[in-house]
Amino acid sequence: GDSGSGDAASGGSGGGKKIGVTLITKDSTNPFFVAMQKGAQADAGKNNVELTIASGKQEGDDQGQIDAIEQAIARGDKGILITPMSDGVNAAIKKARDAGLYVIALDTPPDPADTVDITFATDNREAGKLIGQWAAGTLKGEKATIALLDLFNDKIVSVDYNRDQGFLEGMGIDVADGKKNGDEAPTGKYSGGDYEIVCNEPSNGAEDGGRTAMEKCLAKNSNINVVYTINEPAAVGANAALQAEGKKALIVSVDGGCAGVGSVKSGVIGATSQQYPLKMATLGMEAIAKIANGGAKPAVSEGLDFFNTGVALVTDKPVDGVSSITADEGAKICWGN
Amino acid sequence: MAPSKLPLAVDHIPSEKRHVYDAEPILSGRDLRIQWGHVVGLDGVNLDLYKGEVLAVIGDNGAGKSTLIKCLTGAYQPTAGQIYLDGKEVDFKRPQDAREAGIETVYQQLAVIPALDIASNLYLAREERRPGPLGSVLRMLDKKGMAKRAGDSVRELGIQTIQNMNLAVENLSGGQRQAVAVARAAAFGSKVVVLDEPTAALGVKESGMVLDMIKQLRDNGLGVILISHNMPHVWEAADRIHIQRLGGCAGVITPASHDMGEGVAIMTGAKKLTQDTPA
Amino acid sequence: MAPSKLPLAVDHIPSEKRHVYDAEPILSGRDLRIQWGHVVGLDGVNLDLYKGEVLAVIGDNGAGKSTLIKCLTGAYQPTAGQIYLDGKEVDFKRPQDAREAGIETVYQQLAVIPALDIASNLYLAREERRPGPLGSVLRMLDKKGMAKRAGDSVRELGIQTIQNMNLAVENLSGGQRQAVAVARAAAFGSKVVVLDEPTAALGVKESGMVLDMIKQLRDNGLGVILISHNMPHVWEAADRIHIQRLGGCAGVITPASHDMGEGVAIMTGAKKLTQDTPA
Amino acid sequence: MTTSTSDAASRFSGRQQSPLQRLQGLLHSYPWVSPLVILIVSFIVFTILNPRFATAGSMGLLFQQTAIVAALAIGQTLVILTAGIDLSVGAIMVLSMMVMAALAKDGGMPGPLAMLIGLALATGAGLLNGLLVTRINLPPFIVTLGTLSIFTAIALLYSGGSSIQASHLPDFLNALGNGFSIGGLRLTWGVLLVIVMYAVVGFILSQTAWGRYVYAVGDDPESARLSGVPSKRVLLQVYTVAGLLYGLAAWALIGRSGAATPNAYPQANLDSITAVVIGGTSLFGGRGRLVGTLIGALIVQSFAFGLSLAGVNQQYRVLATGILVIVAVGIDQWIRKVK
Amino acid sequence: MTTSTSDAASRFSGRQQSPLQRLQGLLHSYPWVSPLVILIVSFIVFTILNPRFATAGSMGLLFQQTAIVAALAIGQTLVILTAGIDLSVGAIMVLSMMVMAALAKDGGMPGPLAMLIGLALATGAGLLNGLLVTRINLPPFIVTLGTLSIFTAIALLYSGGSSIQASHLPDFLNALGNGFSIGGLRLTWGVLLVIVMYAVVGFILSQTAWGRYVYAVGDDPESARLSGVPSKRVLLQVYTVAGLLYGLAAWALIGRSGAATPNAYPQANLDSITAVVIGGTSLFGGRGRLVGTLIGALIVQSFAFGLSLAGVNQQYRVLATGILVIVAVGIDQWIRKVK
Ligand SMILES: Nc1ncnc2c1ncn2[C@@H]1O[C@H](COP(=O)(O)OP(=O)(O)OP(=O)(O)O)[C@@H](O)[C@H]1O
Ligand SMILES: Nc1ncnc2c1ncn2[C@@H]1O[C@H](COP(=O)(O)OP(=O)(O)OP(=O)(O)O)[C@@H](O)[C@H]1O
Ligand SMILES: [Mg+2]
Ligand SMILES: [Mg+2]
Repeated sequence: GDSGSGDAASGGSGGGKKIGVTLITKDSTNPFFVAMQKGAQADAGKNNVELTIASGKQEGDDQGQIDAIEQAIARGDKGILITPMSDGVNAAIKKARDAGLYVIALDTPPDPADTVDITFATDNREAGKLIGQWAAGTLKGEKATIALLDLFNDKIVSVDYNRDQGFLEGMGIDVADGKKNGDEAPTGKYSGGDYEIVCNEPSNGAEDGGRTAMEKCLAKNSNINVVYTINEPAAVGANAALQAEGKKALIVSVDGGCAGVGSVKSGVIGATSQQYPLKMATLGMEAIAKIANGGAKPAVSEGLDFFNTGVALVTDKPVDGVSSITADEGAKICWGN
Repeated sequence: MAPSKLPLAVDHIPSEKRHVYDAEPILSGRDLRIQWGHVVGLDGVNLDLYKGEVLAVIGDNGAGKSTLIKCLTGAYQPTAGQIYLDGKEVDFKRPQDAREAGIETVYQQLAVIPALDIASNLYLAREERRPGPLGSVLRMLDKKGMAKRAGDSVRELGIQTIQNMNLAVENLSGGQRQAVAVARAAAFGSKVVVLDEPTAALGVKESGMVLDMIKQLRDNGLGVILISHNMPHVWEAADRIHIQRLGGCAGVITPASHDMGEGVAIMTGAKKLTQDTPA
Repeated sequence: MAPSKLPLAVDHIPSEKRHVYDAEPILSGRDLRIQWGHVVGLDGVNLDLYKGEVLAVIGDNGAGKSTLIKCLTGAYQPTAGQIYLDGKEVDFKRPQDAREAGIETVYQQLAVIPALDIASNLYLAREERRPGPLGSVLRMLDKKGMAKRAGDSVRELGIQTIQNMNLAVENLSGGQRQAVAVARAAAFGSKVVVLDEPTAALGVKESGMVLDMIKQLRDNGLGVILISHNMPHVWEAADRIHIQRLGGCAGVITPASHDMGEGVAIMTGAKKLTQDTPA
Repeated sequence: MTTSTSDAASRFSGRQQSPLQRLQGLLHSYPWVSPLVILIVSFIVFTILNPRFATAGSMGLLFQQTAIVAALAIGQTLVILTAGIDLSVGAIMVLSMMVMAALAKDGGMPGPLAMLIGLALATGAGLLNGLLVTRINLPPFIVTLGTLSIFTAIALLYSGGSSIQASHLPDFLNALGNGFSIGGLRLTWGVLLVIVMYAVVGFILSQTAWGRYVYAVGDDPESARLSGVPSKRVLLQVYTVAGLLYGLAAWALIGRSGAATPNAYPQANLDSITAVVIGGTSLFGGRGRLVGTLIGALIVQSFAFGLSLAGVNQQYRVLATGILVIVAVGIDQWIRKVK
Repeated sequence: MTTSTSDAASRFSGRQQSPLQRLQGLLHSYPWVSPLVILIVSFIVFTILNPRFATAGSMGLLFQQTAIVAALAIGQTLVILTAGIDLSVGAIMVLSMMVMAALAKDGGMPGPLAMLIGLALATGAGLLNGLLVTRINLPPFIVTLGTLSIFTAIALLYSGGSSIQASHLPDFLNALGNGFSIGGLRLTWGVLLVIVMYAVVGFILSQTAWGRYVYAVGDDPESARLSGVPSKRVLLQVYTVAGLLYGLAAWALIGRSGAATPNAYPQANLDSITAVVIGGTSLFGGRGRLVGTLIGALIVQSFAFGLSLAGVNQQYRVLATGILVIVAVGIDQWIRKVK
């Protein structure tokens, strides 16, 4: 389509012609996405990008993302960075690519992966596996009484089951349907010994939800010694519930936000899988800027259908056979700072 | 199934009216009772209404007049008692049932829809459709026709001051609103018309026209129940007068058998009507 | 600032009442106009009310009586015109302002709160607190005292049938509800009491008691405006009669100067009152 | 008597009307004119901010983006006119969509049949709401809050949480996403369907007896009952028709998204209610016009679209939308009151 | 006259009352008895499903989990009693919480002062709602929908999206999360605060003139105005007081979450409205009791807690909650109607 006409309106100060890029996250309240937005904003100037930030109104808001994609096309942007909500937005992404925009998925690989030009993501499954392995190693054969603090119970979203099921796989538990939380056998064997799953509770990924969820689990079984949490705010809430009962348990989580790493250091969280939203945004933006100026496209990581921005297990109590970094190291690079 | 007739309770009915009372009552209530928690609304009331008569119901405030006619017209479900229409027992679950059976009522609270205009209110639940396929297939309302006829009906009751017939009835004056409700009952009543204080908010001239309308309905062979606190109106229009007192019936009189003063005395309990009190 | 007095328009005031009209009017309206879109409510109306008199306002349905008193009491904001209380111009933005200035009104639609009980309605916005620190510090209502006095007030108007004083007023009969509104105005009016058809729903006895109450208020030196369609009541209670017609004033008469028939004739436009029409 | 009539008429109606008075009269008879003014003003402002807003292409997109919420808001308007509220709009639409798609997936069932079954299901869901409201006399808020959970759970359990892509669906189910262009203005069949829905329901509301009953039941239920309006039947029909309309929205949504997803449109409730309220319909029932709802939906979506084209970032956009909603309805109030 | 009075009295009141009639009278005077019955029944059922439900420990947790929504629901009850609705409850709470925490972070400001400023901010936010409702005559739905966006955006922009952990906060801000045990029943100061809030607001609503005004304005605004009730002032005060109450809830939430997070409690609006409605307060205003709201909040939370203890799976739990809400309110209706 026509590209020049819209730029007149955006009151272009500065030297070279700016290229328009839209970053579309799932929502604007999850700290993970807020960090991603901040990082992108900081990088926009460097790459001579005119950045517009958009998002769904909440998790599950496919329509909000579809609208944002269409608006990016209408605005005459050159590229889109998106954490796709679900495959409900695939059609809109296709429309954008047909209109000549370069589309990069961040954080969540779309299904199928070739929906977008390339994905910069962490493998959430892998992130889950790492903390699962760490938990199994730390228990040293002790019976695992597990609480699973998931994200939602009224929505099914891919982060939710990838992290939860990844964690269980890491522990060596048979997950039955790998895209379904809560369908595994309530008791059985993990790689080190017996396990019992006490609960799957939704936490909404926030402190208050995490606390309420953990309280319910403890009311069911006060011997819980392993707590999986969808993210670190939920972990903080779970810890508050444990403390109030005077209990201790291994808490594992995913995200690796700076506050989360702090919780690892203070011992609240045993281990967390660190992801790098800033890095995703930075790489994505650089790629689009490069392509817009005639450069080459980035390539996917070997063996994967996306560019892996990496996961690192952050813990101060390393376990044999699971490579990890310390909390201090994690704090330096938290979320890609 | 038909109930035994109540004694007419008065023998002051003029001979030219006697034939009215030879027929079966069109609407009867037997032993009607209603109660809300502690509060007794009706305490076993009997009533017979005949075709071609105006039966007035008078009584103190709170005597149960409105409650009585609400029970008769399906607005309330009495706790006990039977209602007979044309000699057959009926069970009105809603006002709509009574309306469909030919009983049209003006309730004391008027029951008009504030946001709708005069014509819409007058024809509510009686809408007329356009002629031709627009009406039969598309079910389009004959708005113009209804508006015209509604205007005529209201003006026939002496209401001249409505400047804009499209006004929502909430913007009408109290009397204008009452006229809409009365006009509706007059237009659609086929067997029985019940009027609960239909002239309370009306002016002198308008009240007179409503009284004329009531007589007209009676002369057309309908049964009319008229509740009113205006004794001159009652004595002018009524054939018989049912006196309601403290939730029960204190007796039935005629304008010829008792004068207004006596009627009021019975109504307020200053005097007792011992002879001829219906069972 | 005080407006010039309107000509009294009648010289039929009995001499023992003359002194009432020597004083300044307590409440005056000058050239009051109100309009809603096309619809004209008031068309430049003047009115003077004196202390110690009952000024009746009569007129056909839709003549603008209620509109007039709503403008005088802050319920409507007239489009033009002035209002004077005790000779000083006032601007009532809300009914509350008029109430605080000593004008108590019974509106035609009664303005009671359906879900509240009788006492709460009677004392609404006039609540009484408990004696002692419970009232002054904790601001606790004197519920018992108010309930007792409210019951007395309503019974004083002849209403005997209320079985449960804690009933929400939405469950009262039409007349009982009206009595609550009238009792409220009677209890709290300090300068002027305005009554818009206060006896419309009341029985014979109860109406009589309200008329007595009106005379009592007048004798206590208040100004009373009485709107009514009941001509005998008007001719019994009023000192002067303001005739409202088609949004304007058709003249002011007294019960002595004109009889009921003439009054009604002027009201309906069958006759014109040419002499003494106020400016 | 006749003299006094003509007297009254002449006395009252012989006045001149100023243009402003005429405008007021117009606003009184057509209360949706005032939101329309707001819509036009915001169009102008957004075009100044970014001229691309006024292009045919953008307008086509705006219509497509508005279509789904506008469709849901029809049913919501019906329910709100009866003084109810429907929190299950989104849940019914999603359930119906998932059933349509699952039945037709990879040729399991012909598209039209799957669509009809999904439509019937949505209608049944609406009927269930209606039965609970009318038979058990539950407040609509509670009923639809409950069925919101119920239908959401069923949709999730039924679909197993996974979405179905357009490529697995018959053309018939995807058809509403296709369309045609008139001079650059691309409209989809879905948009057209929604326009037809507005026309039909608007006609029914304003031209038939049933429409009157809807207003009467909402404005004063007790008076409507006493007037002989079959209140319960009307209420039941309103919820049922609303369900049917949500089912149609579900069909349109498959075409628009190019997929059937069980988590779609979580904010459908709030968005549809917002369109109704901004369109001037009272939440207390009995007052409002359907066309206002359409304008309301367009206003909200054009804010989102316009702010996005103006390059306002998400968080500031949330802020700006909040302010704009208040300002828009404030201006609306002001226009109505101008003397 | 006196004779007729006593006559009337004796005629009407000399009846025997059956126990059922007495029960009905009781339910009429204390309409919250019926939701209380529901609450007790659900307690019994959940205890049968899992005896751990009835332990002191579980009860303590239930109260703690209910506290925040119960606190918000007080303000929501006030607003709904005036026939309004407040969609900005959660947003005001979160904004106030973030401001309290940010001001006090790492000793930047003494805890009590930070708390008071946060409280003042919440009160001001409520005042803003009230001003928009009373001065510009906007529908409360629109006003609070707008301020929902505005406050949410400000909270996010102000906090930069990141949460502040309890360890960075002074003890005073965290204090409401601490508590005491009475024989295994652990209560926090936050729970106590909420109980006190109920007592105070309940007293004001039922025992003072202002409480009467709240009911009057909600039940029939025009009659209230004509009766001389200072309607606008009362409305303004209601929204302002509601803001203050949300501020107190913010303080309690810091203690409960062990952190101040900008995305806390996204479902605060719906949850608080649900508690109010289940508690028997009419969305049309003027009818309801505050104690009903507390019971309503407890009912909802005990469903969530009880189903979890009963081991019901996630999505089935959503389904069950929907059904339970409908059944609970259905039984409530039925209890009230029993003759
Ligand atoms: N729903 C109700 N609940 C409790 N009491 C009620 C209810 N409805 C009516 N009542 C009581 O029943 C009695 C009779 O009321 P009703 O309206 O029948 O009186 P009425 O004779 O029509 O009086 P009026 O002449 O004032 O209209 C009144 O005392 C009233 O308080
Ligand atoms: N808000 C309004 N909008 C339009 N017209 C109105 C409004 N309020 C009143 N009117 C009109 O003004 C006229 C005067 O009404 P008003 O209520 O003052 O009459 P009234 O003299 O009190 O009559 P009644 O004896 O029937 O009570 C009526 O024709 C009415 O339709
Ligand atoms: Mg009555
Ligand atoms: Mg009047």
